Amino acid sequence: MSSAERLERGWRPDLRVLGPLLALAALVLIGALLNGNFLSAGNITNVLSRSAFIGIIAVGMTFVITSGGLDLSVGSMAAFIAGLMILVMNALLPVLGAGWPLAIAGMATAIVAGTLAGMINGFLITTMRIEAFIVTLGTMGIYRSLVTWLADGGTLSLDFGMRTLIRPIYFNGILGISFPIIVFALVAICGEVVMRRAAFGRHAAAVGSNDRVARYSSVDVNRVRLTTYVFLGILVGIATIMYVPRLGAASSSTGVLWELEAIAAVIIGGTMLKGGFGRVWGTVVGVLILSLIDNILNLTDGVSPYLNGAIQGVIIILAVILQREKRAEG
Amino acid sequence: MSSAERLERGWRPDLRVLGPLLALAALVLIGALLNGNFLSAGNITNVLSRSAFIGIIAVGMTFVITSGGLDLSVGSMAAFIAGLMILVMNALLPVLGAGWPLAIAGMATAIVAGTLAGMINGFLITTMRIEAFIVTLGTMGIYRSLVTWLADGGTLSLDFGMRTLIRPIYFNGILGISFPIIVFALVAICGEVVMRRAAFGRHAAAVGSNDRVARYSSVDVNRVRLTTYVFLGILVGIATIMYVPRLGAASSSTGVLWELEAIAAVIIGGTMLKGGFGRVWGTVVGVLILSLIDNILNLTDGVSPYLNGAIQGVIIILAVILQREKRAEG
Amino acid sequence: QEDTKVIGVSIPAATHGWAGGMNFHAQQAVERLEEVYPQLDFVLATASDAGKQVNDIEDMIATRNIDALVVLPFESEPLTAPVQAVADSGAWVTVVDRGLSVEGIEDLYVAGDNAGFGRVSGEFMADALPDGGKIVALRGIPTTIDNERVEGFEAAIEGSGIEVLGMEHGNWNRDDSFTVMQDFLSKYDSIDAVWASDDDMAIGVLAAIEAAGREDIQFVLGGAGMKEMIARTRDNDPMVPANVTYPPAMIATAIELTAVGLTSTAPVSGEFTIGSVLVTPENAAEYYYPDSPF
Amino acid sequence: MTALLELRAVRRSFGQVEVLHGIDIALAPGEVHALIGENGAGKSTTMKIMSGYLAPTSGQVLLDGVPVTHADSQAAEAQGVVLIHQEFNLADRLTVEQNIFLGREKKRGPFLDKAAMRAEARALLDRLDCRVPVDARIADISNPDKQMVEIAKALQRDARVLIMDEPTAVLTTHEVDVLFGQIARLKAAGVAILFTSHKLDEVRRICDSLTIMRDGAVVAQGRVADYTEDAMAEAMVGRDVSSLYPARAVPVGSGIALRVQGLTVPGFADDVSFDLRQGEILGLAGLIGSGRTELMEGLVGLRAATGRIQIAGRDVSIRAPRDAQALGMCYLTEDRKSRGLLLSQGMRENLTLQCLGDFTNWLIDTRAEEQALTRAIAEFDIRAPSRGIAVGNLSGGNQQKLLIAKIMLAEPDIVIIDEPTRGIDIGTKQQIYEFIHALAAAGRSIIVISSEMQEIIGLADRALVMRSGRIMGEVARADMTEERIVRLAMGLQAEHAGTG
Ligand SMILES: Nc1ncnc2c1ncn2[C@@H]1O[C@H](COP(=O)(O)OP(=O)(O)OP(=O)(O)O)[C@@H](O)[C@H]1O
Ligand SMILES: Nc1ncnc2c1ncn2[C@@H]1O[C@H](COP(=O)(O)OP(=O)(O)OP(=O)(O)O)[C@@H](O)[C@H]1O
Ligand SMILES: [Mg+2]
Ligand SMILES: [Mg+2]
Repeated sequence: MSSAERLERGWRPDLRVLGPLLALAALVLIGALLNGNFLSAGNITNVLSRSAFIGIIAVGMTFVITSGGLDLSVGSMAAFIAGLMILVMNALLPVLGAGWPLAIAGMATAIVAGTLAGMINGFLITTMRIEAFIVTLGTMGIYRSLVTWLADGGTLSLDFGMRTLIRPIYFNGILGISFPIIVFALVAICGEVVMRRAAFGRHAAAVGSNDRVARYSSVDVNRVRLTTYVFLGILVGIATIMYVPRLGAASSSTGVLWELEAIAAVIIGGTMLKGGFGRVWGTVVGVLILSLIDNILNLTDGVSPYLNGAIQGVIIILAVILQREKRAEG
Repeated sequence: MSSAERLERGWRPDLRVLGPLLALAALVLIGALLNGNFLSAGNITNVLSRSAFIGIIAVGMTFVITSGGLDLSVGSMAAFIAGLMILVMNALLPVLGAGWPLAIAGMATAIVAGTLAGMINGFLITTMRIEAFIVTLGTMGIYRSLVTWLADGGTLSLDFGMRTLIRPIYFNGILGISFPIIVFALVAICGEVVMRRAAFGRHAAAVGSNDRVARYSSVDVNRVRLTTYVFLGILVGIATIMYVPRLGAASSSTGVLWELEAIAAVIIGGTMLKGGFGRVWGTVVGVLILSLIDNILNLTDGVSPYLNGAIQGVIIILAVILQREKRAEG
Repeated sequence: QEDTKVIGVSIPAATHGWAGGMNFHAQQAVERLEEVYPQLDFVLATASDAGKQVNDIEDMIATRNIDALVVLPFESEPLTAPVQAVADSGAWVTVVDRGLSVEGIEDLYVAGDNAGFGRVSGEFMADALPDGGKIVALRGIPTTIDNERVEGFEAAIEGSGIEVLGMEHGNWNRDDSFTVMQDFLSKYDSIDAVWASDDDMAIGVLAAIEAAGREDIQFVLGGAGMKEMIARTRDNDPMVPANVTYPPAMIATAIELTAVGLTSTAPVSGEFTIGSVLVTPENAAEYYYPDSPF
Repeated sequence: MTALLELRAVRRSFGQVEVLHGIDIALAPGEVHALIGENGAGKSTTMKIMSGYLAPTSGQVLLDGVPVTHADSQAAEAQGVVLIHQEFNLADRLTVEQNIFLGREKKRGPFLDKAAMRAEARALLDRLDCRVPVDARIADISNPDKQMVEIAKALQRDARVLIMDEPTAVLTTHEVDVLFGQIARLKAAGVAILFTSHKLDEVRRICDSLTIMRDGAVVAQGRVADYTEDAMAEAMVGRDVSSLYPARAVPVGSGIALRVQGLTVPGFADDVSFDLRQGEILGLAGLIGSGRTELMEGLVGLRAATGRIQIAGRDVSIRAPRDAQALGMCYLTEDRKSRGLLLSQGMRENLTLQCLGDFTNWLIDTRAEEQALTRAIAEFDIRAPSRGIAVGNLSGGNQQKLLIAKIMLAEPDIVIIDEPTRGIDIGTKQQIYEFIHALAAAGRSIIVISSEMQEIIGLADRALVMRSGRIMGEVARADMTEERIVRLAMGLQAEHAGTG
């Protein structure tokens, strides 16, 4: 029996693929049983729209983790970019007036700032060869500080007229589907396509699996790594563009712990923390699982709110039990 | 030429060894230049004593990371154990009276709780084969919730008489060296010896380097992994024993972000995040670097306190620049 | 039954002492009122940041059909629009402690007075150090609340000859303020008094002073009326000569008034400002609540 | 005839140690050039310099007579110089197809043309008669298949100069034949080929010219036709190695050291029974993929297995390798790189990992470890440029020697050696065979798994032949012939389990 034959030994449902889906289905079922309004269009729109921030970021994080990296700075980066976007828009208000040109200037600010922030992380990690954990822990502190400083310890708020103007970016949509959901879906689809169908996705996986092999195979390892961080930075910028219209403000508590949520979503989705394999659709499922947990906890009484965190923790662990790796053999 | 002759090697200063030491020396120099009281016995005692909590935990974290694991739950675990210790001591007060037997009961509680908490993490990670990041993210939420719940959202405070009795555990010492410093030093020395000279340290590095090779070499991989988590749990217990006497209280804000600080200290010290190599003395240097940054920022004026985090971030990155890996070749 | 009404309560999570006390009072009030008013249902949600709080409010509207919302905004600005949406949907809105950035949204406003809190603290400080003196101050978590308090305090001590040597963030946290105070003690050889601005921070500060054995510091002024600290004032502890109230129980008042407003025709709308009061050994007994966890 | 690729006076140092002392080699188009030499002689280093993976410390690399400095392997590859590594150079978590096209993916517009790549990968592998699925992850395929994927990857690169570092070490006879067919084809197309192997018969078979290295220097160069295998071996090693296999000095003992009954490793081996006597060398033959490795891994507790095992007459239960080791039974893996050695750690740490307990008395006795290392270096002739070197930087053969030393440190009574001489030079092979005989003479029992029939025949007192997870038959020393074993292995001749 050749090993080739051996590999074709019957198809078994692969828990690593089905796991996250099963967990998601279970949560939807629980939600529907607990509250009749859970499956209402309104609630579903709410849950999906607010998943968009973490979701968009988590898609970028999937690439970073797949290529063997990590980014702890995304939450602070989002807060900083939101603050910057608000400052720029308020500053330009007298010049451009409260209209779409100003909104577009704000968006451009967010994208440019995200790109630069990603480049800084990527540059320090690749060219300067510093451990990603340390670089992004450092920039996490730096952005968090900067936004606190920009806001003078308080809250940076967008001019009220402008806020009314850009509110639709979060709350309206096309054909009843809100913009954040549309953007999240587009980002996820592009991410999935890039991961599976573009050379970049393969290169990211190769770099994460074994960077030496990738280097020997004419893959520009540093460029791939740098690109994943820049890509993530841009997505943080896009997430911020969705975020600012929602709350119209940024402060030092904006985006706290988003990094952990994004990383958790990526891993719940089946991407390997040590790199080499990534799954964008899994990440989307992971994000939905995390959002649903929060939503369901709000649907029910009876549990002390102090214990929410504990329930969340238990569900996260249970969701991943379903998809753990096979016991190592041989 | 016989192979034995070929085998001597020349000594070159190794930046990966010197790096953290240089960073520490630079910080001490800066501190001394900025403030005359920096090198006073009082200040040094303060800095070292309060480094002890993170330090003791970080020594355990060094083993976890060396063997390829991670533990995000240590901060919450410390808060939970502190809460439990206080509850148990308050409950036993009527029985045992405010004396050393009660203090010892409290300490035993902390050690037992730490051991169990470590075992739970380790069990889920090894036997249940769930990604360490997810398990400890889950238990992080669980312990944080539990302590909030135990404290009813507020603060758990030790009985006042008892507090006075155990205060010396943090504030007194032997020959002018306070107990936390002594315990930290002992833990660090034991840790260093175990890492370098005991079979366990070797096994941990082997497991982190390549667990398959370790398994083929008759190493009980799961037991080694589990032991690192249990060891860390016990050290969290010990850190808590030092912590509770200081202010006699625990609340939901106890130990927040200790996990990040501990992991950062480990990596600043030169241990590899992906496992396979660990250095306990480096971790100690890392902890001192982190504490000194805080101390120096408090001792100097002129910088907006909002920017403390940014300066911290910059220094952490700089400290690690000194010890980055040589560019890989061949 | 049909006329069951639902009251949603959205508050920040218990991440520091005062918020913990506020959480406690909210839960107590909900439990008590559920007994008293069988026709009322309560939904309590705690949020760790403004975004999460908006999520909670959205969920309350979408799935729990709330008739009234009692909200203690995490931050004013980001919560304004979502709360306005609740008000526009016809539900009753009670805002607690932190005002929204647009006036007239809420039906009932139970307000704390952060600027007043700072002012009362500053005035006490100026009285206690009539010849001026050197003090250090600890601030809370960087937020608008903290800014208002500090501004009020600085305005009140202006011209009193009091010099603020240093100000750092103790984040309303005992451990952080302990560390900061230790370093202040190393840095300054002589300090006359400390404005800790919060009782959790005051406890950390007192521990640091006690450990350093420093005799130069005459007193520490905390705030918010934690029961242990009130007790020390009552018992004439010279280090804790006074306190400034900022009662976490205001949330209970707000919930109760909302319940009354929803179940009766009694007029409860309007604005109730719960001013900050100076607590001294003379009146301390009135502010001592032995059952509160805070 | 101008050389296609040429090295002139190339030297290379790692740190303080020079490992190449002035190498001159010229590769001609349409010719297969052999590079042979002892383990650690510098063959792999030379090849890496030719293909841009390493830069020479001094000396020149000439392509078409023009000096070049390849910035890196990509630059060399762009010039048509391709290296097949001695150690696998594949990304474990990627699939076969992804690895073959890594860095040169085919695209249709912005997207990958997966269909075309799969088809071409299939075609390349078919050309190599390798049936591994193109969607299999590298981590899940066998070593020989990995080697074929490496070769396919190189073929895909359209080389003018193809450099192959021990490509046949893990291949079976059949696969070697396929590979040689491809080499002949490339040669006819005018490709210059450099080939290394420790199997000198292969050198005789396909090479035209040869270079022999010893200790980082060229000691002989010429036409292969002018050398017999023995002459090559002698030039490499510096002494006569014509009698490779020692004669049996001590007769096999009578006691049964190990009795295996009905051992089943699900998916790999089925109902296997055999006895191993004290002081016996038992050969385990079979084609690659016949399940020998998995059977033995099941025996020592590395895989789930069922069956009855007796050691020294007592029933034992073995659930993990440490149980086996405690009973005096050790298994030496065939896969030194991912199962045998910690490549980033030193020789000392690797040597003592298996039986660290013996060096520990509260603390590890580093002095005793150093002594053990000194002994191992002497006993197994491990050649390392420095004592503190990371094991990953040792030459392939020296890694294998260290691995053997590591297992032997446990002083097992029963030792199972899987492919003991893979990548080992002929001089050291002789030493290892003598060592195995010495073990047997000392009353220890040995199972040798080998894909080299000659090794089984030369070494074993008795051989079992496996096919598709079953023992097909047993061959006694007296009537052991290559044909007999091959027929059993291929299932052409059924035979009842003999004396066992
Ligand atoms: N990166 C490196 N650092 C230090 N020494 C090295 C490195 N690479 C190779 N060496 C040393 O160079 C010498 C030659 O090694 P090389 O791999 O070229 O031998 P080889 O002839 O291919 O042997 P084998 O037949 O065992 O494969 C060895 O002593 C080896 O340890
Ligand atoms: N499907 C597979 N998944 C994982 N590893 C495999 C697979 N097939 C083979 N291997 C590995 O490849 C190596 C080759 O072993 P194989 O099963 O082909 O049989 P064998 O009879 O031991 O042959 P040989 O020892 O000559 O290589 C072993 O290390 C085995 O573990
Ligand atoms: Mg070689
Ligand atoms: Mg095998």
